[in-house]
Amino acid sequence: MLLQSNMALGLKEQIQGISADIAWLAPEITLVITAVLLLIYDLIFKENKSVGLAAIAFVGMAFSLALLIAGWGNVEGDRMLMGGMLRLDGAAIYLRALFSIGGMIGLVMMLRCKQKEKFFKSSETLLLFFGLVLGTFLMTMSINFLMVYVAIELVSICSYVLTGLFKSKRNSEAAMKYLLFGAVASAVMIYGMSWLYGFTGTLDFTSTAFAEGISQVAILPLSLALIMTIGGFVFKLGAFPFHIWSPDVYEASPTPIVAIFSSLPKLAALAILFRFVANLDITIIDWQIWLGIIAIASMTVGNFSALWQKDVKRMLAYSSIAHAGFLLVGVLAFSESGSTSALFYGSIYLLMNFGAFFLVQLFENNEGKTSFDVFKGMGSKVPYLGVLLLIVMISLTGLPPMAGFNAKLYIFSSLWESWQTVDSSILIWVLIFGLLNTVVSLFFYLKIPYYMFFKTREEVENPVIGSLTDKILGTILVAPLLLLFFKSDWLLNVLNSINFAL
Amino acid sequence: MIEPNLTEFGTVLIFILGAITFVSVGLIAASIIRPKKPNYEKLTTYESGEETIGTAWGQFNIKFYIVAIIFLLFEVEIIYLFPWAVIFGDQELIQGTDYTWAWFAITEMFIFIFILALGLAYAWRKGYLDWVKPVNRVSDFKSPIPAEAYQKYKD
Amino acid sequence: MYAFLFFLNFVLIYTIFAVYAERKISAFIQDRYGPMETGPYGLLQTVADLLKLLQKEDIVPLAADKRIFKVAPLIIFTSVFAGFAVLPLTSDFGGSQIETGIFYLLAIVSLDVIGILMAGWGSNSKYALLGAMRSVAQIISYEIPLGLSVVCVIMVSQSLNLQEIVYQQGIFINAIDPNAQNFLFGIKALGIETTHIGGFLTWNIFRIPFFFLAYLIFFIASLAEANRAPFDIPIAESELVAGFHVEYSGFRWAMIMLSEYGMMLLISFLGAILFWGGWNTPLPNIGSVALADWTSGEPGTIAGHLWGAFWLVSKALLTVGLQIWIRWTYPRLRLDQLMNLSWKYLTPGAIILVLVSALWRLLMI
Amino acid sequence: MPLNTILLLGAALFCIGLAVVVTRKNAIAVLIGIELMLNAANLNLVAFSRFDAVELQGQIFALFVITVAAAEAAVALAIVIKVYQHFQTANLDKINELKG
Amino acid sequence: MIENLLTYIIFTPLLGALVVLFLPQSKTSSFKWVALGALGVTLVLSVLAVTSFDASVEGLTNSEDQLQMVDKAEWFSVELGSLGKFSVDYFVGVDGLNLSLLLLAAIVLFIGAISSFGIKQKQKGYFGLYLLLSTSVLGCFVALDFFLFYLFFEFMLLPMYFLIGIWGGPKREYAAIKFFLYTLVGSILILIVMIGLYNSVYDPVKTGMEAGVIENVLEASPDMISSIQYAVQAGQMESENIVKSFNMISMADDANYLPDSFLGKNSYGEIFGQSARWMAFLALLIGFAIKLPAFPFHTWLPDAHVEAPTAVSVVLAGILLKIGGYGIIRTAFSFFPDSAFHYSWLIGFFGLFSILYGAMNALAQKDLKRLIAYSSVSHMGFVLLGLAAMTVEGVTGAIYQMFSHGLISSMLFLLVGVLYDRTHDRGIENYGGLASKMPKFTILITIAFFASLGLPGFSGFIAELMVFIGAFKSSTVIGAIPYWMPVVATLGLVLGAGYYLWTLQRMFFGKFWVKDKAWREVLVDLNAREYVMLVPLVILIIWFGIYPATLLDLINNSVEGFTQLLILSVE
Repeated sequence: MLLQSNMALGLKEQIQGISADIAWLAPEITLVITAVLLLIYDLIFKENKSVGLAAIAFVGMAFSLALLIAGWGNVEGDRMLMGGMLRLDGAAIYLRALFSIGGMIGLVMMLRCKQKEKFFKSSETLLLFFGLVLGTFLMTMSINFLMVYVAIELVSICSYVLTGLFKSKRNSEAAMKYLLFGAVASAVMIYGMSWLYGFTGTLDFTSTAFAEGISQVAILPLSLALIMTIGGFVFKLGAFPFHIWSPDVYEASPTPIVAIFSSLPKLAALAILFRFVANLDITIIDWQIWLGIIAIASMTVGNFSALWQKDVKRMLAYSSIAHAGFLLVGVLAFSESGSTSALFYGSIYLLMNFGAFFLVQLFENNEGKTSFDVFKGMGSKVPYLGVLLLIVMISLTGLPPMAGFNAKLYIFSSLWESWQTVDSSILIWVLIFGLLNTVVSLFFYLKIPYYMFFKTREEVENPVIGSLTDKILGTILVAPLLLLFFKSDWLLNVLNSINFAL
Repeated sequence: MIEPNLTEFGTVLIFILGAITFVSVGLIAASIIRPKKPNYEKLTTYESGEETIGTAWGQFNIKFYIVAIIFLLFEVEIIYLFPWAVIFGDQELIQGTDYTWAWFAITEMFIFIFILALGLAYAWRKGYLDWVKPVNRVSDFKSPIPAEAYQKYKD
Repeated sequence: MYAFLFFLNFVLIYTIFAVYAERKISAFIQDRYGPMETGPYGLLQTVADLLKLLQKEDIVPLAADKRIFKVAPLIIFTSVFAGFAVLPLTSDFGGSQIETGIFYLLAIVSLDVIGILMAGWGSNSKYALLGAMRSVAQIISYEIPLGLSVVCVIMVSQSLNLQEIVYQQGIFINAIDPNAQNFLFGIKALGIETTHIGGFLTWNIFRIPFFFLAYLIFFIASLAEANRAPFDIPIAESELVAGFHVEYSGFRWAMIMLSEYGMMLLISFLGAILFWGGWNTPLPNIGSVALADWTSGEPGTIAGHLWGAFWLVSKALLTVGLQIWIRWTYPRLRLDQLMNLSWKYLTPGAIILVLVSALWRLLMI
Repeated sequence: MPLNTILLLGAALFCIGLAVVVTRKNAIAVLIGIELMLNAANLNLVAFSRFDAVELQGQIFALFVITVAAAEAAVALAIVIKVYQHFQTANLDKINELKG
Repeated sequence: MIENLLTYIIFTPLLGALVVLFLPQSKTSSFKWVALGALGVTLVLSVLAVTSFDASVEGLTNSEDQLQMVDKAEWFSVELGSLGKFSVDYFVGVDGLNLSLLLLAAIVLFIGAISSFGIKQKQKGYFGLYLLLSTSVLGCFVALDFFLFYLFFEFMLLPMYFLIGIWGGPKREYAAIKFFLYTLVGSILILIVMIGLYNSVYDPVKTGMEAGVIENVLEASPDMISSIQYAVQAGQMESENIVKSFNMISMADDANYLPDSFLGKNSYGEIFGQSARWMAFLALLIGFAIKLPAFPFHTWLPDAHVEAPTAVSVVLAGILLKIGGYGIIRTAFSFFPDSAFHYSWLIGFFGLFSILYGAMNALAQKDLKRLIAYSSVSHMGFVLLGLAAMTVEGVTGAIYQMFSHGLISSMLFLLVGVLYDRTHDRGIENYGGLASKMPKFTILITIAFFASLGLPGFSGFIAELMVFIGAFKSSTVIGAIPYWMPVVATLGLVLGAGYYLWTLQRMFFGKFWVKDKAWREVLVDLNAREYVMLVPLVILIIWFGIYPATLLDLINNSVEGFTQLLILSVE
């Protein structure tokens, strides 16, 4: 009773504050409402709901995007939401905007997919899709272990179901593998979090109490707990020790879903990782060793296993593992430039990835499979799409004149910088390995152009690949890659106006 | 309380242990006085006199699993209802914040329950709730009661 | 400790008479005599049965999974009996006073699902397994409306402690919270204070009139929880012989029966406590005619104990009688009807009740 | 009950769960192992939340963990059933169509 | 006109490429003419550039004053968090070091375009890519901003990859990917150094503008710049005002290195216990040596040459190899002269080994094109040797060697192409006494062979002669490479004479014999188109053989400045 009565004191203000915060969460709320509307629409109508569902989905996503762009201007500095559960800053808004753009592209891909009724016949897929996007939104903002956990699990569970939703043997297998790995990872993460909570007495890992708390703990238990916790993030990032699920999942799931999987959760996890390590003193534990090892391992493992893949989606899966490694490089630079360049890399990566999957899907639509043979001799049949795909692949490799090169340049520049300041030899190894991996990656990225332009095949006279709409969409996706090479400062200036939690 | 030397949970423990001891004591007592003359016939599985074929451990109607899953979700939601239920109407809090608290809490929970109900509606609409109905075969037996008399008891 | 001893003996004696009563009532309903041989009016019939059960051979089928098969009855009985641990028998006597009483009760009682499943699975018989599965499906389906209807009460009484809930429903409300008041139908606006009138007016079911519906849901659900007819397909004699305990015999079987009747009693107690005012007297104070004061002693006094126990037990036994009556009156529900009832009628209804009682609570302060 | 015992219990649970996950081949068994690990975490959280009596973050966290675990279990059950329909087994070694 | 000349030179082919891209597929015959026209314009423009080049300008090659036809504009400048600001310019210009190579490139590309007329299939793609390649090659020679340079350097690979991979010989795919990977490894090393460099180098002018010391570029007088440099060196400049730069010219000036920078001359950054500057130098050296190609990294060259279509291998041998040499001069030596001196023996050794190894391999070849490819390896060795000497003559010789070898090797490959077009066979054993069947062809190839083995009167002679002089003087003047190196290198000349004369004797003299009867008909003498491409080359080779001053006057001052730079760094 006593407890409650003095709880009542600040309560009213607290409540009013929270109610005020809701305005800032308008995009998330939009997503939720959209999902609910989708479900209700699905429940009300019996037959041919595709059009309505698609319309609702697009409008909702577009609206949240609009809200974010509107909110871009009027966010002053940081802002704690929901009683310190969420932290709204420029990075969060930027990433969420990026994600909703990604969501839009994902929806477009679903529309352009051959068996689109798979997505729009009934509301489940879209519902889960929105849940996933919502989860990534929350991930970008959460600074509280509880929130992080809930957000990550929201994303994960939606992903599991999305993987297993479609009626095929491979789907179910992939879903199960995904789920088991994911569940183990999150269990490990939770256990680590519980220890950190014990050490510090707070769940808010950006608070000073947290930083002080862990500075008093013995090195061994602390590093154990931290590694466990970070393991969970790394799983969502799809980096080395927890990457095993991704190839199977990518191969089995429909392409639009894969495109989402491979970009949004990764970047969201990156954001969490940034916010998490930002508050940790490097002097306590040498982060750069651990993260560096993870980064090197992801890049190397990803690239080398990508070499002998026969399926394009599988290959892209491994490449995404490698890219996770590159993103980690930005983290272990532990500098403002590191975070900026990582954001830059992430944005470019998102574009490249969606471009790649979109174009691959066009070919998949034609033949129903994604093995490399699909591309045989297509260079002469559909030269335009061929060139687009070539651009994307070069950009993924990270060669000029594509934005992928700038991304690599900046991220490794920041690494170099922090190496100059910190001078721990792991960094230079990361630098060397990372750049040499570019050479390795050339092998499999060039495989597609190789099959398209060098190989020839007779049986297909004039395949129906890519309507004019597809060509236009593809151009819209690919053009930024060229543009941002020549004027990368446009994006960078935007990113500079963001202050990350560093 | 009557037993000051026990915490409340101690009492609960006593009940549990007591129940266990009671059963085991009973079993022991019974095992002393009861006969034990097993033979094959006795130990066969009872199937109304039929010879049992195979084991009973097999797959079940999928509906059982679905019910289990739906139950799981609802039960878990109820976890949140209990803590909320004991605090949302607290006199001090409500008067301390002149009803802001009450309305806030109630709105939150209404949204929560609304989404929960939406889930139920989904399961309902998609037909996960209707159990497989037995097909009724019209027997050739001529009973004095007209067939339609049964009709209102079926389904 | 005393509470434990009391409840144990109480359950045992009650069971003996409940079985007898069941047979007599069924006989009466079916226009038969029922047990007449042993003792006057066959009063000792159940005692004889009990003695017989004690010396019956304990058969464990060869095909069965021995360990599971043997442990199952223990778990079933324990989980049911542990439920009694939090019941307040009188104003000052009862089991534990833990703050989360009702929550604990629901939790521990739902454990017997596991016991039933073990029994069915362990005995490796098609009847048993089918029965177990059905029973589990039924119990878990009805747990939702049960829980929700309980939540309604909790929202109004703002406490999980059963004793506290009971106190609120009578004239001794101020014993726990000096400045608490009761109003007619719980509506403060009416301004008719019933704090000192007490009696049935302050019982939850009268304080919040639509709790009649809540209690209806609660009662139906509780029947299903206890596998009582008309929800007794798990042990449907005519098709599954005896459902999940078909393979049991002797003392283990007795334990299962005991826990089944114990469940009935427990649920009835719970219903009485949550809705019917627990150990509070039904008679109100009307002006100078202080019926309530006369028929309920001060807490702690002998009179208090006696009156409280009397009222509560009689309420519970009435409910048990009602259950028996229903069993022999209504036909068994088919499985699909059962599920429909739970998911399509009771659960939505309970959800609506929760919302309504949330608003009602606001009227009360 | 001293803190250490609880923590030890939690650690033991976690290790057992991990061992189950690593060693068992049956999907259901693995899931059970995961549940053990989660509950180990819950134990820790509840034990530690003794130290911030005001906010009880730990207990709330545990509540959420339970919920999410349940949701996960539901999804897992559904998926395992699906897998069982396709493969007629829940043995993880037998379930390997996707390779490369 | 004159100040944007280089820009026009670079982008005319790109324009041509766009034209080709938008021409309808049906106008197949038009593509080659578009390409030829574009490259013709380029050639004219670059000749114009050469004529309007003022050879009298002097100065160290690390000052922008001695550059000519500079075209400089800010491309983009960004601020990358704690990394600070850095700016990338579009910055092109010529001095003696790259002027000759620009000219060479223009000539060879033009002739390559003529020789590409033989291409029959997928002409649109071919000429489009060829023009893209031309743009990147030309750009590579004149770009003076490292970012721009790297862009052109990397972008070269793609068209090359496809040109070899689609229009090449039987093993084209293997050759293409091999070429791509080798060069990519090289460019990765270069990239690492580039990152390091632009992190340590700042642009005084921009910094001054940032700090508000000066308003615009025009005010940046030399003493103003030096005062800014002093301020930065003394650490008086606020770090947020410092603008890092990719400018290759300022990179060559120690004054432009940030005081605490990693690769600065007097800062002792270390990588793996080695001096960072040394490692950076080695990285650059290897990166370009792969392109050159010098001894251990040359293995891609024979495959690429053999599989590539004639025109492409002409461009490859004539220009791409030179980019390697030019890169070493412009970056490795200019940026890290001290390290260059420190490793000169190594460079010399590589050069020497390339000379001998290439020559010996050439002796062993059965395939005429392979033979020429290995002879290129051998000749490029001279470039390294000349550079390692670090004397005026040596460097001049190196540049001259690149120029002349560009002409000669193009001619050789064209001639091989002529033969290949007729019989689709390049086996040396498969021919005999061709002289009787196709005398004019024989005359031309004889000239080419003699030019290549360095007979007096041909440009090759002058080049190798100067290299040797430089190398001999080196040990006394600056002491970069020991005396015995040039001595041993002369062996290369002997071997060269050996394999050329032997081939000549085997293939062309004696009684006419060919492996396949059918060839007797197809083996006809040169036609008009082939004359058009070959005769100009012959003239050029002889001209530069007997009157080297044409080129020497152009490059002399810059080479002086360059060697001056080296020597300064050594003291």
